[in-house]
Formats: sequence, C-alpha cells, structure tokens
Amino acid sequence: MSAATSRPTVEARNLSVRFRARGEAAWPWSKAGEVKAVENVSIAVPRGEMFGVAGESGCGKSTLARALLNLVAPSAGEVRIDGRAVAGMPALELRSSIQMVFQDPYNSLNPRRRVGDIVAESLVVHGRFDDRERAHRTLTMLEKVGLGAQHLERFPHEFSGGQRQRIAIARALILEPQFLVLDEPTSALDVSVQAMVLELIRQLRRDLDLGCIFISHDLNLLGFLTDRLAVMYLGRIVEMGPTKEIFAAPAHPYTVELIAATPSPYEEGREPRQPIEGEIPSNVNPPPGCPFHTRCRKRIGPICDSRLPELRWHEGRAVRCHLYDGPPAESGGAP
Amino acid sequence: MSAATLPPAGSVLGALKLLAERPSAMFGLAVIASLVVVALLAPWIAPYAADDFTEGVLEPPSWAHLFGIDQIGRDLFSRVILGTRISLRIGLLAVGISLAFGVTLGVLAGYFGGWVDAAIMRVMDVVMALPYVLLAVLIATALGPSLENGIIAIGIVRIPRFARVARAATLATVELPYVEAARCIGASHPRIIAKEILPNILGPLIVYGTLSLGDAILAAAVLSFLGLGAQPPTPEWGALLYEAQKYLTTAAYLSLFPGLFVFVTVLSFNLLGDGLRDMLDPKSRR
Amino acid sequence: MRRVLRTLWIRLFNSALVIAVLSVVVFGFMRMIPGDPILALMGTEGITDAKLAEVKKELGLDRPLYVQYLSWAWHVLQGDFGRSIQNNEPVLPMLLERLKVTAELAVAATILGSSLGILIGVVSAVRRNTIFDSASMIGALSGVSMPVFWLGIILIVGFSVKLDIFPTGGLVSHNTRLVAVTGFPLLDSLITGQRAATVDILKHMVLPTVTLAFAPAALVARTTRASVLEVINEDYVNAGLARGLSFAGVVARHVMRNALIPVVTIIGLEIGVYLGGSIVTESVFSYPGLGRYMMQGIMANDYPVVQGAIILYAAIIVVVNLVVDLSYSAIDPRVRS
Amino acid sequence: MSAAPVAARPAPAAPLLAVRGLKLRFDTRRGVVRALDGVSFEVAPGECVGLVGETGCGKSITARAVMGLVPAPGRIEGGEIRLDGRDLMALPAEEWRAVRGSQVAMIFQEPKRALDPTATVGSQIVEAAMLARRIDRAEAKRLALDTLRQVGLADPERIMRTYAFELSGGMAQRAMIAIAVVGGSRLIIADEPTSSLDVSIQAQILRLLQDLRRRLGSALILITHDLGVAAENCDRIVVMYAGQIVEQAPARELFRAPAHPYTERLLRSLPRPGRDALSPIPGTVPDLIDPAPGCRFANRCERAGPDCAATPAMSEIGRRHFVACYRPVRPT
Amino acid sequence: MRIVRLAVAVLALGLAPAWAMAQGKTIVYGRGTDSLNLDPGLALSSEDFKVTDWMFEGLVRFKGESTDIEPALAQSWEVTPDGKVWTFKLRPGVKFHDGSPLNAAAVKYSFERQFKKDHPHYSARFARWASKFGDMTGADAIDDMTVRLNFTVAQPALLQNLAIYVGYVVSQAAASANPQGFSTNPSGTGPYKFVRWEKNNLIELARNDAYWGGPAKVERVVVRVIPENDVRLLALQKGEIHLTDDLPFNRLAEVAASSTMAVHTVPAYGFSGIYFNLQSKTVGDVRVRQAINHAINRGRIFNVTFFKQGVSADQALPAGSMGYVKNIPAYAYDPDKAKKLLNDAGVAAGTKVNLLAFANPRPFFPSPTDAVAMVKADLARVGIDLNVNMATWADWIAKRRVGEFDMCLGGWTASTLDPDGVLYPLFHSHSIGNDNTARMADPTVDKLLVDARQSLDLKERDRLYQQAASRIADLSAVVFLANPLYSLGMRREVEGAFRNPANQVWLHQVSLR
Repeated sequence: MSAATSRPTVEARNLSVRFRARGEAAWPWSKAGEVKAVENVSIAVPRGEMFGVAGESGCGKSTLARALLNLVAPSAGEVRIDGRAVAGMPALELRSSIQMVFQDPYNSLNPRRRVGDIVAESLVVHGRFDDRERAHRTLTMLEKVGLGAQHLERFPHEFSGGQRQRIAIARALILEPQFLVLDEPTSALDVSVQAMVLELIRQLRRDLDLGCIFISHDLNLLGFLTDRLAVMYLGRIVEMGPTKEIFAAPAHPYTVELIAATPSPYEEGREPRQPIEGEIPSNVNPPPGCPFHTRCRKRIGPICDSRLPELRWHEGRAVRCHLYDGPPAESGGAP
Repeated sequence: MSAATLPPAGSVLGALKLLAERPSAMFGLAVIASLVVVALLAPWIAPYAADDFTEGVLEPPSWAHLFGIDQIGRDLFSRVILGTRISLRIGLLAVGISLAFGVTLGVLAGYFGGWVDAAIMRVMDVVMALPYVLLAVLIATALGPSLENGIIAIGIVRIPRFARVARAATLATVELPYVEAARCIGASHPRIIAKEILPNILGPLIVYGTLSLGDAILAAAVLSFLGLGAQPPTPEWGALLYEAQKYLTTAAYLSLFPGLFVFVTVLSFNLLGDGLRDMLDPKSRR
Repeated sequence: MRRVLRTLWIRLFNSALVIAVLSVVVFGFMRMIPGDPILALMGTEGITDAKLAEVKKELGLDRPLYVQYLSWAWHVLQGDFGRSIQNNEPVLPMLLERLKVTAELAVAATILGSSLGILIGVVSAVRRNTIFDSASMIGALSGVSMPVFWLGIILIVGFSVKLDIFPTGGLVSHNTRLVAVTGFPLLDSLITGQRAATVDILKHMVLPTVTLAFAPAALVARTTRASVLEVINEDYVNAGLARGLSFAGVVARHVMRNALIPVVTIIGLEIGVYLGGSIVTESVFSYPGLGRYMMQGIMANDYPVVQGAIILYAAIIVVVNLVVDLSYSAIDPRVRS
Repeated sequence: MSAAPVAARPAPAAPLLAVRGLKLRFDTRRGVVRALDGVSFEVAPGECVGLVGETGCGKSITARAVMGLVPAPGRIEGGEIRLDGRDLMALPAEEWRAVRGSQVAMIFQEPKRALDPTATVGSQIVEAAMLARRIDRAEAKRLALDTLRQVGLADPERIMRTYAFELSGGMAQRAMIAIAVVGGSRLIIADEPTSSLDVSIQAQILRLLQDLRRRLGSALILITHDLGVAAENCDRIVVMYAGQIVEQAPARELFRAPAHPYTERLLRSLPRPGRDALSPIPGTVPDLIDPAPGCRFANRCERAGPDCAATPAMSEIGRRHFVACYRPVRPT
Repeated sequence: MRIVRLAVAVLALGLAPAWAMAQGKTIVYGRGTDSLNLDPGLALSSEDFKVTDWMFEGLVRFKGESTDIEPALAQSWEVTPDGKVWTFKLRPGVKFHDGSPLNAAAVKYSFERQFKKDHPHYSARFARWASKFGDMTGADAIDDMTVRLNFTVAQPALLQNLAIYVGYVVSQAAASANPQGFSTNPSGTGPYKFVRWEKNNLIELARNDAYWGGPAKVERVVVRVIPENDVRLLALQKGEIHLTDDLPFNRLAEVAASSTMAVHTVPAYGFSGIYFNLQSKTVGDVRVRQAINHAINRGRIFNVTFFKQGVSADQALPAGSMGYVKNIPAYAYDPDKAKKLLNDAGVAAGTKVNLLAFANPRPFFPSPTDAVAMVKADLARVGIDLNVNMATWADWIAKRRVGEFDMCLGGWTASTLDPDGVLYPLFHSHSIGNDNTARMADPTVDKLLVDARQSLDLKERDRLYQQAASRIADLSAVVFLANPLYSLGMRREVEGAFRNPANQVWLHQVSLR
C-alpha cells in the first residue's frame, strides 16, 4: 500500500439518514414524526488517515458511523468505498473492507461466548481458512492487541473494560479491513485505561495503514488523536478541516463554544467564559435556518433564523455559517 | 457491575454454586431431582402395578399400603408413584410445546419487528383474549378428552406468554451492541438469532419455563377435574385427585397424597424458578 | 390528550380485529367439539333421524357452516347473540345476567386479592429476609400451588359446616328476594337500601371470594415484593433519603407508586384468571355465574351460548386491558403524554 | 491506616466537615471488600473541594458515608465524620436524618433518575423545603419557586408542575440542584453532577454550582473523574486511589506539581491537542478484597521500592500540599 | 346524575315490598343441575321432569311408590278392544294456576301442539312426543269434559305414558298467550304453582291452595342448584336443604345411618351395563361376547362401584316387573371358561377391543371410571386389551347411536314403566341407529317384541317378554351389571316425600316436622 495519489477512500456523499420517531403509533396512513439524524453530510477519508467526528448528543455522529457501514440505510445520498457504492455491495465484501468498534465494551461482546470464538467469528462468517489457520490468526490478532493464548477460553466478563475494548478491536481487525470506524471507543473507560487503548489504536493505524473515523464528544481527545476533524451539530457538519488548524483558530461559533466549554487542567490562565446558553434543539423539529442560531452569540440577523447556510470552504476549512457567506476578504477576521 | 455479574455461559457447576446460596431454590431442585428419579424408577419403586387389585377397598394408610387403598382396591402409593412419570411428562411436554412455539414466534417478532411483529402479536392477542383455563377447556373439548389433548391444550394456551417473554428479551438483546457487532462482521439473520440472541434470552425463558412447569401440572389437574385431562384409570395426579374428590369428606387420604405430591411439585418448581430468576437478575444480587 | 385518544382508537380497532378473528376461531372450535348439540339435548330416548333433521332445520343448523357463521356474526353485530340451543332462551340477556353475578365476585376478589397481595408484598420487601418475608413468600407459593377445588371444599367444611359462619354456597338465601335494578345483586341491594339483603349477599360472597382471591393474592404479593425491591435501589430513593425523608417516608411517598406499575399489569392479567378460575369456584360454591354457564354450554355443544360467552369474555378482557392502560397513565405520568 | 491520626490540618480555620480515618467495608460473598481505608480530609466553610479518582477508588462511597447513606452491605468500621464539630456517626439515626437536607445535601450523577418519575418536580422540592426548614406548604412553595428561579429555570411555575421525563438533562439537573439547596445546607456534595451531560450543558451546570456556592456561602464537594472539571472548578483537590487518599493539594499546585506518582502518571495519560504520545499507567487496580499491605499503588509504580510495603503516611510537602508517598515526585 | 339517582330511588321504593321475607314453611330441595325448561312438553332432562312433576299433572298418575296407575285429571276411561281408541272423562272443577278451567280443549291443545305440524304452537322442540305417542292421530273433544285419543296401533302402555311429563296437561290460556315464554312462566294444575326462577340458582314454587286433591302441607318449595355432590350433601347435613336426589352411591349408607338424615330408595326401571356391538368384527361372534361376560367379575364391580345399592343384574328389567325371568341363565365369573371360549373363537391374546365410555357419573352409573378400570383389568387377564374411549356425554350419545365401538358403557332407565319402553327401543332391529345400541337384529327377538306390544293381554305379554329376555341373555348382547335404584336424601324432619320407579319425586304430601 504505497501512498499513491489516489488512495482507497471511504466517502459519504450528501448522506442523509432519517428515522421514524420512536413511540409513534403506527397507523399505516398517518404521518409519523421523523428524526433527522444526519442531513446532507459529505466526508471523504482516505486510507491511512485518522479522521475525527466531534459533536454533542443528537448531532448524528453515531448514525453517520452506522451509515458508513450500511448498518442503517441512508434516506438520501450514498456511501462509497474505494469508489464503489456500498448499497449494492455484497454484505461480506463490504464487511471485509470496513469494520467498527463500539462505544460500550461491556455490551459489545456476547457474554455467552468465549473470547477466542468472538474474535474468530468474523472468519467463520466469512468462511475464510480452515480451523487451524483460524485459530492461528485469532491468536496472532489477540497478541497484536496485547492479549494472549491464556485469554482464548475466557468469557468477556472476566476482563476489564480496557481489555474488552482490545478484544473488540481484535474482532474488527481480524478481517484485515482498510477502514475502521470507532464510535466513542473510550468514553466508558477511565483515563488511565483510555490512554492505553488510544495508544493501541494509534499504533495499529500505523502498522496496518488503516483509515480511521474516530467519533467522540471529547475535543481534547480528538485534538490529540486526529489528523482532520468534522464538527457536527443537529445532523449537519458545521465545520471541517485539519485538526491543528481548527484548534488553533476555530471558525464556526459552535466550534468556538465547544472548545471553550471543554475543561482542561492545563489552561490555568484561561479566563472562564460565560457558558453557551440554552439547550440543544430536538432533531425531530430542528429550528429553521441555521440550526445553531438559537444559541449563537454571533448571530448576525434574520438571515440566521431563516436561511440554512451552506458549507463553504474558508481558509482550508469547510464552515457552515452565514458569517463566512461572502468572499473571504469581507468576512475578514474570524472570531 | 451489570452484565459482568451474569454467570458464565456453559458453566453448570458455576450456576449450581450460585444456586446453592439460595436454600429454598436448592430445596426445590432437590425435590425435583428426587421426583425425576422416582419417575424414572417408578415401576421398580411401586410395589403394585397401576391396576392391581387388592382385596379391600377404601382402606386408610397402613404399613402394607403406605397411602392406603383406593375406592376400587388399588394401592394408592403405587399409583401416585407411577403417576409421577405421567405428571412430570405432562409438565415437560406442555411447557415444551409452549416453549418451542412461543420462543420461535417471540424471537421472530422481536427480531424482525415491523409487520412480522404486528402479525404475530395480534395472533397472540387472540389467544390471550380468553382466560386461559377457559381456552384450555375449549381446546381440550374440541380435540376430545385425553391426556395427549390435554397436554396440547395446556401447551397452546401458554404460547403467547412465552412469546411475550421471548419477544421482550429479544427486543432488549437486539438493541445490544454485540448484535450490531455481529451484523457488522456480516453474520446472517439465522446466525445472529442462533449465536447471539438465543443464548442470551435463555435465562428468562428458563425461569419462566420452570415456573410454568408447576402451572402446567396444576392446569392438568384442573382439566382432569373437569373430566378433560388424563382419563381414568391413568394414574395422573390430577386424575387421582379428581377420582378422590368423591371421597374427600369420607376418605381424605385419597386426596391428600396425590394433592401433596401436586403441591410439593408445583412449590418446588416455583422455588427453583424464583431462585433461578434471582440468580440471573444481577439487580437482585447484592 | 389527543394522543391518548388516538391510542385509544387504535387499541379499540385492534381489539375489534382480535375479537373478530377470535369469533371465527371459536366458531370453528365449537364445530370441532365431538357430539351433536341436538342429540346431546334430546338425549337417548327415541329421537329418530327425521326428528333430528327437523329440529336442526328449525334451528338453522342444517345450513352450510359459513352461512351459519355469517348469519350469527351479522346478528351479533346488531346485538343479537341468538338463542340457546338447550332451551331457546335469548343468549345475551342470560350472559349479562350471569356476568353481573360473576363480576361482583371478580371485583370483590380483585379488591381482596390485590390489597392483601400488595400489603404483604410491600412488607416482605421492606423486611427482606426476615421471618415474615420467608413465611409470607412460602405462603404465597402455597397459594399458587393449591388446587382451587380443594381450598373451596376445605373452606366449606371449616367455615360453613363446622363453624356455621357462612352458608355452603349460592348467591343469596332463598328467602331473600332480589330486586333487579341494575342486575348486579350486591349493588341493587345497596341502591334499594335493603340492609338485610346486603348482609346476606355479602355472607354468601365471603368464601368464594377468598377462594378466588387466594392464588392471585399470592401472585400479586410476589410481584409487589420484586417490584418494590427493584424500585428501592433507584437513585430517587437515595435522593429522597438524602433530602431527609425517613425510610418509611420514602417508601410511602416515592417507592409505592413506582412499584405499582408492574403490579397493575399483574392485577389486570389476574382479572382474566378470576373469570377463568370462576368455573371451578362457581361450581364449588353453587354460584350462578358466567363460568358455569359457559361450561354447561361447552358440555352441551350449545354453540350460541359458548360463542356469545367467549365474545363477552374477550370484550371484558379488552376493556380490562384498556383500564389497566388508563391506570398506568394515572400512576405514571410518562404514559400520559 | 496508621496515617489516619497523623492526618494534618490542611486548613487552619475550623473545618465545616472533617472526615478522619474513615474505614468502610463491604461483606460480599467473595470476601470483605475494604472499600475505604483510613480516609481523612477536611472541608472548610465555603470551600470547593474536588474528590477525584478513577472508577472504584471510593470517592462516591465517601460521599455516601458522609450522608449516612452507605448502601447495604456496606458498613463503616471506624473513623469519624464531624460536621461543625459534631460527630455524625455518634448521633441517633433520627438526628442524622435531620442533618440530611438541612445541613448536608447531595446532587446525583443522573438527574433524571434521581427525580421520582411519578412525582412532580414541585412536590419534591416542596417536600425537601418542608423537611429541612420545618415550614408549612405555602411557604415551602414560595421558597421553591424562588429557588427554581435562582438555579436559572425560567417559568418556575411551570417547572413545578413538570415531571422528570419532561425535562432535558440540564434542566433536570438544575431542578435537582434546587432541591439540594432549598434546605439551606452549608455543605453540598455533588457526585459526578455533569458526567451524563453534554459538554455545553456541563459548563452551564458547573457555572451554576459555582455561582450558587458563592451566593449561598456553602461549601461544595465536587466528585468527578474528570481532572479538567476539577481543575477548573475546585479550590482544592483530593486524589483517591483504591480506597485511599494519595494526595491533596490546591488545584493549581496539584496540576503544576503533582507529587504522588499516581497523580503524575494520571496527568500524563490525559490526551490533549498538541501532545505527542500518552503515557499509560501499566497494570491494573489491585483487588480490594484483602489487599496487600502498604502503598496500594506500589504494584504499578515505577518508583516503588521495598519501603513501599508499609503504608505511607500523609505528609505535607508544600503549602497545603499533602502526599502519601515515600518517594514523591519532586517538581523539576 | 341527580335524575338517575332520583329514578333509582323511586324505583326502589316501588319495589321495596318485594324484599319482604316469605313466611310459612318452606321445603328446600337441592339438586346438581338447573332445569332447562319448565314446559312439560319441552322437558328433556330428569331435572326438567322434576319441577314439572310438581306443577303439572297428566290424566292419570302412578299410585304411590308402585307402578300401578290411578286417576288424576281424568276420573275414568275406556278403551276399544283393538286398543286404538281411548276415551277419558275429565275431573270436574279443576282449575289451572292461572284460573282457567280444565276442559277437553285444554287436553286437546296440550297434546296436539306437540305433534301436529300445522298446529300454530307446534315446534320441532317438542321432541319426546314421537317416542311416547308416535302413533297418535289426534285428540277429539267429545264434550267439554270428555276427550278421545285416537291411535293407529294398539297402545298397551298408554296409561304409563300419560302419567309422565309428555302427557301433562297445560293451561291453554297461558300457553297460547305466550307460547315462547310458557317455559319460563308455566301454568298447570299441580299442587304447587310457579313463583320465580333465578336461572342456575333457584326455582321457587308456592302451594296451590285450590288443588283438587287438597292443598299441600308446606307453603313453598324452593329448588336450589348445588352442583358439587359433596357440597350438596354438606348442605343437607347442615340443614340448608331438606331434600336432595341422586346422592353419591358411596354416601348412601352413611346418610342412612345419620341421626339427622335419611334415605329413601326405589328401584329404577332399567339396568346399567355394557353393550356389545353385535355388528362389530371382534365381538360379533357370540362366543367372544360370552367369554367377555364370563371374564368380567360383575359381582365385584357391583359391590365396589355400585356400593351394593340396587340389585346385581342379569337382565334388563328389574325383579317383579312384567317380563322378568326368574331363572335366567347367568354368566358366572369364570376366567378359565372365558379363555377357553376365546380360544375356540380364535381370538388371539392381545386383541384390541374398543370401549366407548363416559367419565361423569350418571344417575344409573355412579362410578363409570372405576367400573371401566375394573373391566379393563379383568379383560387384561384373559388376554383382551381394552382400549377405552372416554367421551364427553354429547360425544357418547352421538357415537353410541352410530355404533362406533365394540363395547359401550351405558344403561337404560325408562320413565314408561312397561317392558315395551325398555326392550323395544333397545333390542328391536327398527331401533338400530337410534337406541338399539347393541345393534341387535335378531328375527326371533323382533317378532317377540312386536307381538308383545300388539297384545293387551297382560299374561301373554309377560310370557313374550320373558322369552325375549332369555334370548337376549343367550346372545350375550349386554354385560349386565346392576338394576340401579333412585335415591332421595332427606332431613329426618321431612315426612311424606318419596320417589317412584318412574323417577318422579313425590312432594304432594310432604311436610316438615
């Protein structure tokens, strides 16, 4: 896998995912409320890149992850892997090119199966290799994530959260996928354990030349880990660009607020800011216009309430904000 | 704390150890185990055959006839012992029927959801819309009074309850990430149901099945009472009770012993079921 | 509120569907029951085939099955449940009359069984692992494991024959004249202010009520106990204690209501059991209720009676389920919206 | 263990809360879990103390012990809990109950679960006010409305009538805070009050807590696993590990110059923008059933030596900076 | 809301007097099942007969506990020598409970509504008429007090039939005013008149003060339904009821021995036994039937399951009745002989024989399940595997009719106290597919039965019926078990109540001490 000009890429093109709102009575003819989980999202992650998706609850980041694996069907738009639409792809082929690690290490492993079986299951499902080769590869994979032969016959409950997440990573990587989606893989873990898992992920990405989409609400983490970052709010990407640049000079007002609200023990000098007001609106009835206008300190006028800003490229970054509507020169100093 | 406390799969010994901390459940298990032994060895334990006639009739318990002699001269002890096999079989078969159909339907409904769920559960509603004793009576009458048909009737009326338990458990399990993880690696629906869902919903089903076993034996007794279950001279416990009922006020021992066996059996299944439920429910384990 | 109404409509629609399907199933089942209703009725003496055919024709039983079903269903929709094959009396009024008798018993048993069950359950949960807990739970299990007819006869021998406190059975003493206002005997006696009659009816109700309530009370107690134990570990219980409530105060103010939700479900289900269990209880206590009427109908292959009774049972269970759902919203505000 | 009596007085002023040598055990089927082993700390009036540590280190149990609400089968074995000099553990149950809500109040991690789902917010806050202040319902209601307004809930009349499920997480936590402060407690214990909330809401709630603390003059114990939250909000931080306090210091001092190897390694595990690599702590937390004597961190500590087999005493290494370690990390 | 309450209050006031306690002496009669109909024409079950017996009467009635006939609504009668035309003189001055007088028109109405298909009040539901009066062509009112009944064939048993429910005379006024409702509001001439009927609970009757035979000694009769035998007996023991019928056979001795209770018994006119299906493959061979008859220990079954109540039987009719054979050849319990017979017939060991049975006790069969169990065990000993089909009662009736069995548990108790009422329906080939359960088509028997029913000569009839009975015994068509009895349990303070062989409970003279 040389760093060719066109590396294999996973991309979402104008992807939207909508669900029927839960708990609605199902008259066949009645119009049920719709959750607009993901709205018109486009991203492209080449192999080898660590791409971050940031956002608070309800922003659609987990749905985006599931849509990338075709675990939920998009309502509009499409996902392509290496140029091929996943919608028509045979399930096993898709699964062997992109895999996922889930948030909750306590529930993402079947408590009734042994670790060896859990990890080997992928190979069994895909009908790869004979028993001996499977066993060999399972052990090799476990060793790669820092576990060993003595763990093969154990059940998940005998492991700590960090170890379980390693098992989950092993299960995902044994199929040798090109891409790995990680949905908040460390949010249930303690700091010290998180550090171990993060280091493991970094190392595996390097070793296996993986394209990673890392989803998290923790900006400190994403700032540390990722190459590029997309910030989502109410199903839409509001800002996207190289991580370093975003942290150095966040453009979208929401990004600004989010970074400011993220506590850090090292910013002693930081003047405590007045926290952003209000609550996150519902994604069943999102506000008209810019989704963030209800809480935005930089609101520039009625246009924010009525017109949805487009995602525009601005100084190497894509930003969805009316502040940056005009030519770059006019909008001048970013906040 | 939550899932972590579930006993490991496959470890029967571990489960027994956990159960051993609940004396009442262990009592239940012990009684059931001895009943099973009695059922298996019944023809060797029972001093007489089910329809051996002695000279006397309606004689109270004595050393020669531990439970007395019944209204037409049969040794009641032998009949109760021989009945163990029949009554346990009723419970197992009836619950087996409920379990097999109920779990299949419930898992399908819970796993696929949507119209499959709606269709299956509406049908279950139809069965549930009647008090189940009534329904069992109706089915047993329609099929004709016999032991087999009684078992089928009792089995059928409990299908919806098992379906509901299985569906609820499936719904809870389907939401869990490991099921999504299985989809993620490309496992097919049958494989997911077999490998990920079924093993994890067995807990509540085993509990419910255990509790139902007692109920099924009791329901068989009610059917027999109404003349719809096992037919005399089959020494089913319910049928024994039914026959003895005529002598309840004159020869109470005829009712007492079969009744005691029914009671202790149902009690034991309930104690065991409760114990299993406690054991499997992490919240009650403190 | 609109949502509640909408849910209600959907529930009613589904229920109607369920009852419609049930009616077909039961119609089929009844025809599967071996034996001929006319023969069963006319018995053994000199009934010729010609006579049989004549009676069948008069009752419309000679028509094809689907015609019989459609005609019956059409009449039921108009509120006419047909006439009993056994004695030609209109089915619906008879069913309702007996239902009212059964209903009073079922309501009394529900009240007794539920209140006793909840009380024992709560105390058991709060005094977990005490003698009281073990004793009442073993007692509860005994209740679930005891054949109803046993309990009934034991109660009669003890309380009626030996102690002579209650009558052996029946609805009222024969020298009490019931006045039908609503058709509910106890209610009528209260409405008309006949205290002697009220007392008489109550005396007759005690033993069957206890018999009927025994097993459900046990079940309610077990459910309540489990439910309270579950709730008692919720954060809001700790929060209540943290703001200075006593343990008893927390149980009374915050545990009970939340613990009641699964209990209400069980009580709702139990009403079905009361109705079904009433077959045996009504027989033991000579109670002229619905269960016995239907049982006689089944034994005599009296199609209109059994079909009507089953529609009625299903309708009651549907209504009970609705009431249970409504009481959820009374107990749990989350359901209301 | 032997450290308890030595526990120095970090604050010269008479402390509002003084926990000394607190030992707490759980008798489980597997054995005796020594959940707290000689925990000693103090909280001065009006002070905000952060109690930090990883899962299972005993921070929440400490809070519960102070409230007198140790969950079964937990049992306090020794030590004392003094509030305003009064030993709470010596009090009859009824008197300790009276302390709750009026002198010590608590805020929970998941506000929606800490509110009774079947009771209105109003009824619960009125209940708290009546219990703590022994006032009648009308007055309690006035006070409740006032308090709801103070915690930043607009339209308190409406909030009074709502149920927990009708509120967002942030609003529910505000309501929970109102219930905690309505009794006028001088000590508020917040157990991970923002862990279940979004970052932007977390900031609001933390800001609210700080505002209230200043306005009402009450002390706050902020229990959190998030070092950033502790750093930004607390005057002083107490670090716990495996049932013991390993270090306590003023917030800035702690992060500038962590002295205990555990604290130091923990800080180096934190991801943040610009960091090259993380440095995870090897090994795992020891089993609290019959733990080996001595420093409980020793098995993971690269600095550990033979002397660590004895339990280190708490020693003051800087101004109000205490550490329980024989080989503390010296600031370089 | 308020209006409703007001209405209820007004209604209550209007009805309040109905609460008043009834005064005077009341007989409470307990039984297991409620009546279905109170119209004697519609009466089908013994429970129906019971209550109608107290409210209605026929032209004649049985005399006391005997099978003799005495005048009732008719004072005298004559019959033409061919036995086809019967003329009855009615008792003058008799009034129905509704006040209308007894006359020939009422008798004509009572009969013709039951069989004349063009009668305005005819219903197919008048089902029993055909079997009792199938040959009647019409009833003529000669004058107001004289009625003539015309038949196509001789009627030797007419008077017996007139003494039971089908022949009861109803008030034409009441019945024609509301033909549908007559069954729930009946009016007859009997000693008690209808007051109320709470279905499945009780029926209340009051004394008919205008009764031609003099008013009854008690004011009221209340008939209560107590389904469970045990409970009913407990109620009797406690004194809640004064009388009850069909006591469990196992309790008869105990009740009779009690200081507070007594039992009155009377032999029933019929038998209990097991029919063979003469057309069946297995038991179609007379040797097999005889073998089975020898193999079954009938004496023990009688002792154990009939509790020695009644008579251990070898023939259909009870001792003392017309057609009873004193020295009929009986099948002694002899398994060896049975085995030999089976061997002769070439029946292999383990041959399956199907038995159609029922589980619920019947008045003529107290413990069917026990009897079946004993028969099964007995037959197993001679190598026959009895396959028991325990049918519901409705199913039993249907299967019995079409002969779906090799052997069939059953019996016959007739309300017509004449051999013709037993032997003709049970053994004449015309009755195959109806009550001839044994499916017997024997020319000898057929001829004897037809000759006997045509004759009015009692001696001749007796001889013919005896021959028929012997022939039936030789053919081993039935395993006879018992001539059962009817019982009436009562409190010792009850006097004057009894039951007759026609299964009528006689309460005309009942009184309470």
